[in-house]
Amino acid sequence: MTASAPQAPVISLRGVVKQYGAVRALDGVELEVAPGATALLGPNGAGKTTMIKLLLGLVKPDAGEARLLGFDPRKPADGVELRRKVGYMPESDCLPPQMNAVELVSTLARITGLSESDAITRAHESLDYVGLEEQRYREIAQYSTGMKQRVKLAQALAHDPPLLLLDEPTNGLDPKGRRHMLELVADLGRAHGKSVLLCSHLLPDVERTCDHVVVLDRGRVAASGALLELTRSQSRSSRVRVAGDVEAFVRELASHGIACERESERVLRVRAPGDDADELFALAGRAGARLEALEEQRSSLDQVFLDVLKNSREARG
Amino acid sequence: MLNFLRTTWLLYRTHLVRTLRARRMWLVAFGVALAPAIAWVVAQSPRTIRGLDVLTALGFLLTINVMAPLASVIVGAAVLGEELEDRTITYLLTRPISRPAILVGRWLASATVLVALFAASAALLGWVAGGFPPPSNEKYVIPPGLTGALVGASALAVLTYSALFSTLGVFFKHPMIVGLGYAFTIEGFLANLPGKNQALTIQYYVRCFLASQHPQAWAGVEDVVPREPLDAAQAVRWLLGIALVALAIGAWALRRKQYELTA
Amino acid sequence: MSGALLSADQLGRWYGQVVGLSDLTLSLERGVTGLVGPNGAGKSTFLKLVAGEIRPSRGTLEVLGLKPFANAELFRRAGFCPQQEALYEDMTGLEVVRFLMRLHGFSAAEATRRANEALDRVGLGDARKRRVGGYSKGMRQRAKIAQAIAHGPELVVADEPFNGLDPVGRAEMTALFAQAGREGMSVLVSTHVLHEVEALTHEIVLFHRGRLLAQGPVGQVRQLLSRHPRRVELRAREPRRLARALVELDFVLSVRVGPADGRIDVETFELERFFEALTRIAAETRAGVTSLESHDASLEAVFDYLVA
Amino acid sequence: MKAATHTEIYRPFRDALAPSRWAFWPLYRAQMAIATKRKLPLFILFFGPAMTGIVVSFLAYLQFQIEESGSGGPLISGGGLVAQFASQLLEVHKLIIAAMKTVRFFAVLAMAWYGAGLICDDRRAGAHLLYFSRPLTRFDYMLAHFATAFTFGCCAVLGPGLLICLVATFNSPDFIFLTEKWPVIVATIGYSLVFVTALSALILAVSALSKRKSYALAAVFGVFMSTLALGGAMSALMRERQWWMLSLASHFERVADWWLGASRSFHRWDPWWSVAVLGGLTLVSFAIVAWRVRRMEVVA
Repeated sequence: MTASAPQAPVISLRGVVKQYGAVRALDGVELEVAPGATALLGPNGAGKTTMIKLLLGLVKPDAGEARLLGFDPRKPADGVELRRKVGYMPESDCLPPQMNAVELVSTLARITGLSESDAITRAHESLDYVGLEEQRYREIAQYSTGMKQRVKLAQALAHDPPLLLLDEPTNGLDPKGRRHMLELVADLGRAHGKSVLLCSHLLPDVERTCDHVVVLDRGRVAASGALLELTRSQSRSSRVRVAGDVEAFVRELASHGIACERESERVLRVRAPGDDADELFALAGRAGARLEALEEQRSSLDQVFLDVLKNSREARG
Repeated sequence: MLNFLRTTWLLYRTHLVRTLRARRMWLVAFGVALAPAIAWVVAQSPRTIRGLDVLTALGFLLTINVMAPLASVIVGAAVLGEELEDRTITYLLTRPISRPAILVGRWLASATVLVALFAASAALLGWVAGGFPPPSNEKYVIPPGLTGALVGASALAVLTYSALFSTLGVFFKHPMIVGLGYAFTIEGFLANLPGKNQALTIQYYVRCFLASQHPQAWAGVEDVVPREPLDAAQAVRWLLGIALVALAIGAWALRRKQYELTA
Repeated sequence: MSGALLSADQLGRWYGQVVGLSDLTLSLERGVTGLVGPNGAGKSTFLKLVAGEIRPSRGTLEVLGLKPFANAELFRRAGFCPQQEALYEDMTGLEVVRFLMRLHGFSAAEATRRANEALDRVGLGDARKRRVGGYSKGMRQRAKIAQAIAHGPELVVADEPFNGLDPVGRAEMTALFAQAGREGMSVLVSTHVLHEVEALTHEIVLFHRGRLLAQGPVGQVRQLLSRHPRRVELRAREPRRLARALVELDFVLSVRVGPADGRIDVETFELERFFEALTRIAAETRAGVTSLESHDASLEAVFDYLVA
Repeated sequence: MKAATHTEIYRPFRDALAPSRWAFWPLYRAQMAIATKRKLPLFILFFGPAMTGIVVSFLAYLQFQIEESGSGGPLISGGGLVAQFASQLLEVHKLIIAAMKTVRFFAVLAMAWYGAGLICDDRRAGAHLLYFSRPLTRFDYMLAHFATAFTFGCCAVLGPGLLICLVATFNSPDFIFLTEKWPVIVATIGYSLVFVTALSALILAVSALSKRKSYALAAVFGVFMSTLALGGAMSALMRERQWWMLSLASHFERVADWWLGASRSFHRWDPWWSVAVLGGLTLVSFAIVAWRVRRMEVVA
């Protein structure tokens, strides 16, 4: 499968509205998703699932235009065609309990258009890739949450789609499982040129895998852009954890006119001169203290997410 | 003991409200209203039809023979079965209440609704049947206590059936399927066999209760009057006995039962 | 009531051949404790045993000095928030909690008051009159937590209460449990997402393959793992120059310079002496150090060491 | 620390995806695989039809044995032959009708058991999310489930019917059963297919409407038993056989007797009434299934 044309948006939505009775799930969404790994964030009920269903052509928008890999999900013919090029990993439980993993993945692959033999080989390859070893022959009813998540990813990969829609892939996974899943997602995005739209509540996961971020709130795009830009903090300062003679170090900083705020007993927030911390090390040495941790003050995605939500709620009163 | 009564009352009240709100209740209500409705339709037809036949045919063939077990399975299996399948039983099992009360309280609520519905349906049927023109031949006049007997039989039937199917919920993962199997294949098969194995079915005792009071009235409808019918009092004792025993077994088992609700 | 919160002695529980808990000996003090461990390590089984929903197959368990299984006294003093999402779909949030409070023996008015108070506390105030069937996953979790704390228990057992919550919800629930801990309520929380536990408590219990692997404050558990060297990650504009100086230090085991982003990974057994030396070397070499981080203290690292 | 590297070689899929015209087929195969995994219900539910098929085939075989030994004379010309065995052929025809009647009850049981859970279990498990995010149209989805129910129906009805016809054909001298009575064979096959189609549609509609397989089963039982009781009570009351038209089972019986050419039949009303009722019911059922599947596709 050739990667989609470079830089043409994988997904574009213009003025998309979707109403369920009184609730406006999507309220005029303007969005362009470039190839690569993009995260779709938003509090519960922000419209993420509705948007995904809309992109898959399962739900018709009330207004506005939607394009996915150049297909218009509204047209039935396009709808069927685009679902061949998309791998969807649902957030909720969706695995038929009596089937085993190989049966499920190969059946879904065959439905997508693979021949019998291709479907079986692809099923086993995908299951190898997600690391589901010999349990793949047991009934899904006996699977743990971690194994279920892996089967869900495998079925999305079996037909090697250029675009992956992953809804909360790491939900319910233990740290090992989560790291493995995130590495797979990052590996797919970067090494295999797949475009990934990842919905997640676990922002550290997003930070590890995605380069672009879109924040959705109450059916509208509250913020979107490259991850690094969003998390670049306004003031360039460093957070330092100090050991040894902390007071002497603070006095030393003051004497050199370096502003410093005390976050806690041993953690300071300092505006370092120049763009590296050698000076701080020198001052600490002279004051008989030592630095145990130093990080550029970058607001974590959590912080960004909470701030974006706050302003978008204030903006809309 | 006080805790048992208090919990039973609480669960009774809550489950009563929930049962009335449940969608399946409308299905059961429709099924139960069928007999009186049909009787009313028949009343409109010009043909001369005896009220007695309307009461006995619809009363037995439709309400007692089919609707009673069917409604009891649908409502009875949901007493515990649904809570287990939805895995909300956890909230009750970790409360300082007497566990048998869970079964008894919820069954009482379902039984109340069922008995009310079936008694009303039987009474309504009796009233509509009474409205038919008096028959020429003295033999076909509706004996005064017949409607009462039908009301009693319907109530007893659903009471016993629902007790049995609720208890099935404690032991089986799919009480509805086991209940259907019993009600329609085993009972349907055994109840029509001659000899003693009729006594294994609830239908037998209900028929005894029904036919023992006015046997001649039921002559019109075949296989209502069993070969060696017990008298009404014995039948009632049997039916209530079966219900109590079933509930006791279920309640006792619930006390020590662990439900391994795998995540 | 003083004494240990709970104590287990060779506790075992299995479902047919599947082992939930194989052989657990543990005792916990009062306070907020985080229960961590990989999928299938036996956390849920252990919590169900503590909550008295199932019986041990082997060994003994005492919670608040009581035998937990089907023990009305324990249910009065403990609240349980199960892992599964099930709730009474057709009842409203208020109705569910009030009904469960009535089962605790509270009068109608008292039950309503407690239900409202608990629902407000978990942030379901405005959704109390809506049917639970219409609740989102996050709202369901809050409702489950509400029914576990509404009767003011001494101990709250929560099986992955943060699963499905968005960051806002997660932060609020963590604050709620921490506040409950400060009010003297003991909390036993199991979760997969480790950075949640770190925000909530330092006291952790680590399960693996149905057994207790480690217990105690995260930092101290890390100390015990002497066999694993401490790892420090540095970033500098001229990593090679800095690395050459660091390699000289005799307590430095290994130095690895990253291919592109100027990253240096150092392994050492004596972290304190390393930081002291680093402060001196950084000042002398002026290699443009921009970040310094020691991963090991995090729970995730400890988790990996133990579970690896 | 155990080194965990991810060098899984993810091999992209080289050849192109075939345009999936028969998307329903893999789903059908999967449903059948699930259904036939547990052997016990399979045995219990199909023991009845199998026994019916075998016993009646044996009876048909016996029919031709008795006469043959009796006559002893040389074979008379073709026409005479037929006359001589006319009574046997008629007897076998009656046997087939009896077999079809008994098998109907077992068919309802088997199809209800395997069919009732098809759509509602998919919705409960959320599996429809997976299917509808594939290039699978709603029609394919419905066709796959219909085919599953239809297959079990055929095994229960068509299986025994064909077996009897086969045994009768081979045991009748010079296959006169085939040459003379082929309309009966065609009728049996035709009737079986129509009967199974109507029943599959009804069961799928019930499955689409109910929340759980157990409720769907109760509903199927409910429909058959209550209409049967209704028809019985009304016909007894009004003392007219016409009222049996209220019973769904009677319509199936009427169509069977008429289609298979039974000499006398319990019900007297014009069979086309039954065909209309069953046809209507089948169409309504398909409409219900289509509507519910449409809603299922949208709602998570």
